[in-house]
Amino acid sequence: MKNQNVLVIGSGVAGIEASLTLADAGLNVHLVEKDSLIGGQTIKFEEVYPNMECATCMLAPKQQEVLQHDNINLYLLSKVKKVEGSVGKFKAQIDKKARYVSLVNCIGCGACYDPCPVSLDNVFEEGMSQKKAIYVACPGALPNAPVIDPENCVRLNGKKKDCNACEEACGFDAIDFTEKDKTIDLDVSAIIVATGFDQFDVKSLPEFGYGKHPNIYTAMEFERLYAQNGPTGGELTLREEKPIKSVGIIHCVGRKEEGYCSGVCCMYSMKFAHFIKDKAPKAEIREFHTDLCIPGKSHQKFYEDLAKEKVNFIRYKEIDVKGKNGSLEVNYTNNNGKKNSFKPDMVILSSAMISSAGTKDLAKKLGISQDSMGFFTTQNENLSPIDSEKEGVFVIGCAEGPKDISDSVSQAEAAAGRVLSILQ
Amino acid sequence: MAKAIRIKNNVEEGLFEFLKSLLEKEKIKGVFTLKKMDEEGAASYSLITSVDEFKNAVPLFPYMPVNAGKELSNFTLLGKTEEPIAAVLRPCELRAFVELAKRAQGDFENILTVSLSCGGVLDLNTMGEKNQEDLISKYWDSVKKAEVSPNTRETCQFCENFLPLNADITVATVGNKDLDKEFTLFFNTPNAEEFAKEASGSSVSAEIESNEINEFKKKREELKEKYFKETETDENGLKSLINIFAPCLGCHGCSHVCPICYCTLCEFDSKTHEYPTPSLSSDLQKKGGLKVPSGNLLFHLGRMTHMAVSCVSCGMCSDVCPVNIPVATVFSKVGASLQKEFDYFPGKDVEEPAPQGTYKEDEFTKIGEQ
Amino acid sequence: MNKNIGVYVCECGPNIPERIDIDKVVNEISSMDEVKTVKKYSLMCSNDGKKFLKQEIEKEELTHVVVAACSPKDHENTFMKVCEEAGMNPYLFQIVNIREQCAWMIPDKEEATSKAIQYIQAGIHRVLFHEPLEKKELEINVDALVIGGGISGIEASLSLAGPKRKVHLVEKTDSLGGMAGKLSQILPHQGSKIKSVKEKIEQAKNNENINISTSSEVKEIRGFLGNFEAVIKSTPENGEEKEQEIKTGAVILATGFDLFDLKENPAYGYEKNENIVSALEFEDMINSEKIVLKNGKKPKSVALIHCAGRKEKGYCSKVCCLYNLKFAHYLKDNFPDIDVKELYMDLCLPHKQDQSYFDQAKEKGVEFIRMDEVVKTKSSGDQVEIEYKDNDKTDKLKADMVVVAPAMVPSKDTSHLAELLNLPLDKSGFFKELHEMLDPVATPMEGVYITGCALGPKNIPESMTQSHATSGKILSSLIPGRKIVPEVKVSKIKEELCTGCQTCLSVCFYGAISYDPFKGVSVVNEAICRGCGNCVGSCPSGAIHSKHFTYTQLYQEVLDALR
Amino acid sequence: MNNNMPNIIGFLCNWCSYTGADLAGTSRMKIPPSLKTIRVMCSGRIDPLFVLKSFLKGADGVMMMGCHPGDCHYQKGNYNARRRYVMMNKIFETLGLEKDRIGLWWVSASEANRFAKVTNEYTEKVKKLGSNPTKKEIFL
Amino acid sequence: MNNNQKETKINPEKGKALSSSKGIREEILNIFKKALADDIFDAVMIPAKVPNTDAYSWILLQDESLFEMADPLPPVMAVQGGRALSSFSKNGELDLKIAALMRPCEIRAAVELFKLHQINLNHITLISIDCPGATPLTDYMNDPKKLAETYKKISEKWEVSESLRPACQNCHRFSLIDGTAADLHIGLLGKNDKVTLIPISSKGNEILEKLGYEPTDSLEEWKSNREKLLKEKIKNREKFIKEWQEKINKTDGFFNELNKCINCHNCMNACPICYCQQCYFDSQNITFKPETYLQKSKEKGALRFPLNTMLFHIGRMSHMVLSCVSCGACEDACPVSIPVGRLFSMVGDQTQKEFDYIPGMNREEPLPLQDFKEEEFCEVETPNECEEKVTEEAK
Repeated sequence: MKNQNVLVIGSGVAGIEASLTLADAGLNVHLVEKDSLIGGQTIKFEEVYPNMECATCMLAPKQQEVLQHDNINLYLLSKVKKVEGSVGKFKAQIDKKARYVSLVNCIGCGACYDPCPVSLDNVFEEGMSQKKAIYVACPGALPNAPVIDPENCVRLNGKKKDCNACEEACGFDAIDFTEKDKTIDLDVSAIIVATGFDQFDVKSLPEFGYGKHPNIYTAMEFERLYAQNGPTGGELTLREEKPIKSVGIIHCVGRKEEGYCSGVCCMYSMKFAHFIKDKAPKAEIREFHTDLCIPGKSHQKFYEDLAKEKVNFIRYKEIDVKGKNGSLEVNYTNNNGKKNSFKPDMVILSSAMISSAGTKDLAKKLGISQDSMGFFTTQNENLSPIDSEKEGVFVIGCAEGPKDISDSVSQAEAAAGRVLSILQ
Repeated sequence: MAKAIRIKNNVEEGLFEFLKSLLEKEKIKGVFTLKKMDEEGAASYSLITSVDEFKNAVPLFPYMPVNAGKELSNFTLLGKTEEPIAAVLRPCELRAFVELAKRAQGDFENILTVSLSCGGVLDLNTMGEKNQEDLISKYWDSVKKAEVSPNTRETCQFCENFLPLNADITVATVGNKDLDKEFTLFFNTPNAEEFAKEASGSSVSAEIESNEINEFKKKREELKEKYFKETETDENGLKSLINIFAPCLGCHGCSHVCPICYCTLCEFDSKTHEYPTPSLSSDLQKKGGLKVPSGNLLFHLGRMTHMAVSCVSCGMCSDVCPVNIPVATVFSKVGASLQKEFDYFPGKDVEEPAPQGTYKEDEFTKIGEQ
Repeated sequence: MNKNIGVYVCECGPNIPERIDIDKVVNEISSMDEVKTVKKYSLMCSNDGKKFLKQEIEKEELTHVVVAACSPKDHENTFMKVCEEAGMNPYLFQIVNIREQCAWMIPDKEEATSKAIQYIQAGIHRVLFHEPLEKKELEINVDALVIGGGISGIEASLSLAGPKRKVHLVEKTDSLGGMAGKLSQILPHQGSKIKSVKEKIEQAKNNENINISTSSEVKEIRGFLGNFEAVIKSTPENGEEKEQEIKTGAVILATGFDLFDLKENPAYGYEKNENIVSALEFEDMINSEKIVLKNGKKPKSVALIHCAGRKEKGYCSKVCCLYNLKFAHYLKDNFPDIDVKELYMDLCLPHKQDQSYFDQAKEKGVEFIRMDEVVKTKSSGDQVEIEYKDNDKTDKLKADMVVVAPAMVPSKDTSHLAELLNLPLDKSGFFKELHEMLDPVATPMEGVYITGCALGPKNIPESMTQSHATSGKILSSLIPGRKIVPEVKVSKIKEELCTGCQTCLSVCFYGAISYDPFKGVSVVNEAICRGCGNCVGSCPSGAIHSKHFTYTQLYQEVLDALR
Repeated sequence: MNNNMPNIIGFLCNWCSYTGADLAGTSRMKIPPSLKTIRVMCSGRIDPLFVLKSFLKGADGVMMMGCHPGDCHYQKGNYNARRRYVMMNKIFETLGLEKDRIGLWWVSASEANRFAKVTNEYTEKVKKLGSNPTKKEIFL
Repeated sequence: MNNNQKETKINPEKGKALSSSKGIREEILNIFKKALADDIFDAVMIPAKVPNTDAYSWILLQDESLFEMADPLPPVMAVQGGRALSSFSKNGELDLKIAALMRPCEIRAAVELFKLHQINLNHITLISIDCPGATPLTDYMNDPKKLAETYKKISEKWEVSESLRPACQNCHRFSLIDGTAADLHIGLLGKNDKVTLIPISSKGNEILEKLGYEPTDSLEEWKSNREKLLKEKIKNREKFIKEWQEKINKTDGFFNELNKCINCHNCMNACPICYCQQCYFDSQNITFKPETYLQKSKEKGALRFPLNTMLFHIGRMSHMVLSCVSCGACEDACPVSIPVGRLFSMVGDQTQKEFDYIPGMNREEPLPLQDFKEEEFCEVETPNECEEKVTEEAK
């Protein structure tokens, strides 16, 4: 009997799908997630194109399944420490940070937040809202239990050793300051890497003026801005509050620099337009794009419908954004060389997807390489883009390269398929 | 354009002879039509297969003892008839049969449908009564003059769909002054045209639509407004509705004769909706009193949700109501507004799915988002 | 049987008592004659809580249990398990949500309390009408039927076939390989180290667990996950026609795509001038290494036209840009002096390496021209003149040879198969996936999966991925020796009430209901039904009820809500 | 329970609306006690007769809630639900019954605040309508 | 006529006569008002006129103010009382004490339904009333005002008028005749403007007691008036039976009467005894392939639609005629004025005699078809044995 254990790294939509497919097959899945919740980037989206479905609605049932599945061992706040061996007999070591909150006892009533004296920017919300040192990333986060941030908890970082505000507030003695970080050893026969992506740092391109003006948003900021469970409860309230009369959405931010097209920005930019049309029907929306990369079979229709709704699509050669004394200005050259400018109330920068921060480190541990763009290298010996250079190690979702949810899920199921077919 | 044949004969006899010859020459094996039952003049639908029995056939007898659509459905419930027959139906009966066929309750195959531009039918309770003869002759006069006969059913008086939609053969009656001398048969379908040669008449070029017809239609539309107004409910619709249905005995005759109510057992006759005795004390406490048997409105409104959208306004329900409730008018009215809402015309096309069984993704998009 | 109902009110620590007067609740409820015992407990979902409940059921000989606690989403299953362990049928249990939808919603304690009481009474009256439901287990067949012998079909077959699992691979032409088989060099920018399609075909042929029938088509399919039956009709070139009936557990549709007929739009001038060739024809030229004009001369200039059919069909086929680049590379590598121009609308290069491949082409001197559409293509001398438009100014260019890249369109037999399996098609006529985002290879028909271009335009790696995805789906749901347990809370039809009007068939998205012409009634296949109850809402005769959500059960809740 | 608080029945689909309602609770939003929720698997399960009977039994308001179009967990159920609602609504309108006693709302699993918003707004609306006459009506 | 069922024939001696200055109707209502006030009953089932309409309906009445609309003797019998009673009392235990004021035929129907477990009489007090009959439903609906007037006269003069329903014209059980299974009877045939409460069962006595009435008044006058009326009615009935037997004995006589039937089943649905949710003889149950129908048609030359109407009527008859209480509800509900009530009543009369059974007379008496006597119908077996039996009994 071959070893029936599989290691899945990353619990985004790809990791979840892979884990469930394998677990349903009766395999023992070890799902490692660096964060305190599962769902990855997808759960940050209010709606996903092209059908404008509610992402949490789509994903919540699957997340629940993961939490309740007998064959899935979930390691939150965890990272892969080292990996040895080869297909069929990998030895993996996992570093698991303490949560200081017992998932068994906690029932997610949230009584512990208010008493906590510390208040911080909520990273999950792109810093657009505050959180406590004990917190859940957002309402509806799963597992529905808070986590204590040891750097900032005054009890744990020693600034106020006797603080036990949360402990007192908790009716289920779920708080455990004594919990220690752990290391876990696993024997697995295959490894699936689903570590997702990061967002291109628009600050590195001053010409887009991000940071200089409050009403210039990154795509991810905007996703949260319009999320029902986000910092504004889904209301389009700008950092510098003003009614939204016009919006400029700029595609391909970072395409040149990164040297590839991310393949999804066009669609999600149009999704933004679609959303703004709902919330501020009168707003003038201009989409500044280079090539429209909308390959899905239903995507072009999405574009045409928007165009009908008077969203203005402009093909630009050069573009920059100036944010000076309260007003925004987009200057651009269109593709037949004409210069032009536009003064919107809000600018959204649709920036490229880049390889996630941990890729380099993880690649080393797994003994596989990164390609020129920083994603994991996959080889195509048998025309399969999910096989890494190392047999038994598969790379799926945006860890392999930019792609949308659909392709990520396909790859997740594919990886499961490869593993199962090897083990069958 | 449909093939038209003018026959020099009284319309009743003419049609009779035509059908008889089809039967004699065995072009068809049977005729489904009205047949005199006794001397008093009671008639009933019959499937007539022998030429001899056919002598009592009265195809254009202006009564609708049952909705022929419902009966054709009973005839073809288990599948199509192998031998071809002809069936004489009024437009609303034809529409009813379409609705039923749509719901796998009947089969058009091998049925030659003969319908007419319809002047309506007389109230059922006058059938077999002394003044019947007189009523009938009055009736035919008004048909010739394209006038709305006051003795016809209320639904007939305001029916503006009196031209059959998909009949193989149409008999033109309304507005033909010489109806007792000559009349025109329209052969609308390829299937029908092969029977055309059996009609002893001269081929003419004619259209069933005419000014008389349009005038007739207008008159009826006016009456429709009038009758719909009569069942108008005031601000508190509930009270008026209760008053309209107050005399209801709960005999459910309306649903039994309704061609669209095809259920084996009406949900509202089933145990599910019987009154649960334990609720009695709490209901009495709330209201101080309770009509028994209760569930009157539930039945009528519930039945509406099931069939009103497909209501063909044949008027059977009103005719069988022992307590003169204008059932048909109320249901037609609701039906009309539902049919408008769903852009659905009952009885138009067997292929068109019934509104309950389908949807469009891009309809009613405002609903639910408020 | 007399009904012993036990009601247990969970305090959920401080959460519920904060807002609800538990003791009042307990008193009110215990005054109901229906219930045998009412107790409160600090935290039912805790291990002690579960133990407590189990003991209670045994001690009080309970036949029905109501737990007033949190949302069913949280612990319905938890407590159903407990009931089962205690020897009760788990479906004689009802959870009442007095936390999320009561305590946590209503600040006023009095209001919250009385609402909680109403909810619990409703729960009690509901559970009285619960029926014990039994899980069914079905034997399964684990084999797979793959329709379409293209690269997707082959890959799926290879990854599925195993000692315990047969694969039936059905191809309508007389040879495997499909479109990919016709291509010169499969993945342009990954150089030459590619296992060729031929190799995969060989693997498939040599795999004794894959039985291949070429020149064959599927004539009939019926059944459901784990239990399909199909009739395969073979009509070999020289050989007599034969039909075989096979049993299989799953079906994969890998029927690929056809190419947009360039004649549909005369602007491309296809077949008007013999030096205008389709991309596929150009692949042949490459394969035969003869890039020549009809007059036998070598072209000095070649124009590559992208996006032929994009406007017409209403979608971008995703791969054309790339293989046009492939052509450009090939030409520049082998005949550096040929002048190569590419006419495109948008460059669709969604994969990480695509862009660099494009940049390299540029370096090699390929000229790229943006356009909105091709207006006209006509011969001028022995050259071809292309007239094109770019935001409303038109322009012309001439070339010896023109290669037009047609869009991908659904393959001919798509609609036929869709009918056979009653699967939905999308607006473009490709198969429609169950869920575009979360279930990209599944269909409403559980056990029927789709891969590759049958779903829409794709490049080969993506098709391969999907093939593996389909096998993933199958390998995880059909496991040798295991049985499948279909949903229990499904719809049921009372035959004596069914009129056979088949309204329910038209509203069932999963094709779980079929019509039995012999009995003249509709029949629910419980193995397929997902228990949404849509058919129930549609039945005028009240002949259908959905188990565990029956009319009476829900109506009890209505009555109590109005009490 | 105080008398000016109307009695509203909500039929919530299991996957979106009921979850959304739960989330509203978890987020401690204020929801009027007027609403009694009843869980069904899909808005498509909501038989018009439930709505009708609730109305005739004296419910001051009936809320049908389901996933937004396109989000249905069972793919298309909510489209049928929508038609059934339109049907009821039209019948009520034509007969001059108070059609505002019945309503349909799409509420997704994440739309806790939408759930709060619509339930509160609807409660207010129903308060204005006053008590449902069927409550006191004898001849039903 | 009333020579059978001796044991059910009861003959009360005394009652309580109440003079009614405000009119008989008022007086009757007062009795119930009092009974409600004294919590003798929790609710009363009584006919009522729906406000702002001419329609009559049954209401269960608890709130005294509703007595305004109540009318103990409405001009029509809208829904048969037995049916109304069963509608709320058959699904579960009653937790209320209920009095039901009904016409004698309705009482009898209720008792039959009780035997068929369609009514639970535990908490129900049956109160019958001298019945002047009712006017035909359709006539009334066509001209309510006029018919109401006519009926007022009829009910005052107790005349057997042509404008009454046929069933009522020849009804010979309009009062306490052959006994009744009611608990209490309200006699109106006594001295004018007198309402006489006549206790029958122990329950009846109890109620009278609780009301504080002593049954001391003689019933002689009431009885003699009743006998007068009875004679007249019986004459009508015998005439009617004879005439209809002749009609039916003609070939196709029965069929001719029914050939207008349109299968609406109103008769069945109005009939108190037909309690089935779905009638077995509903034509839907017996469907054949079209060929079969064509075949049938060819045999006779024509086949009538709707199908199976005869089967339906005869079948229905076989099911309920032994319990037919001749209330005429079926005929009232028939849209094509088939004398279905008279037909069934006539047949009922004959068959019930056969079984020596009078429906609704005695709660304890089993339904004929649920029980048999060894010696009965021996003549249909072997005549000789039978004779022996008879002679033995004679000895």
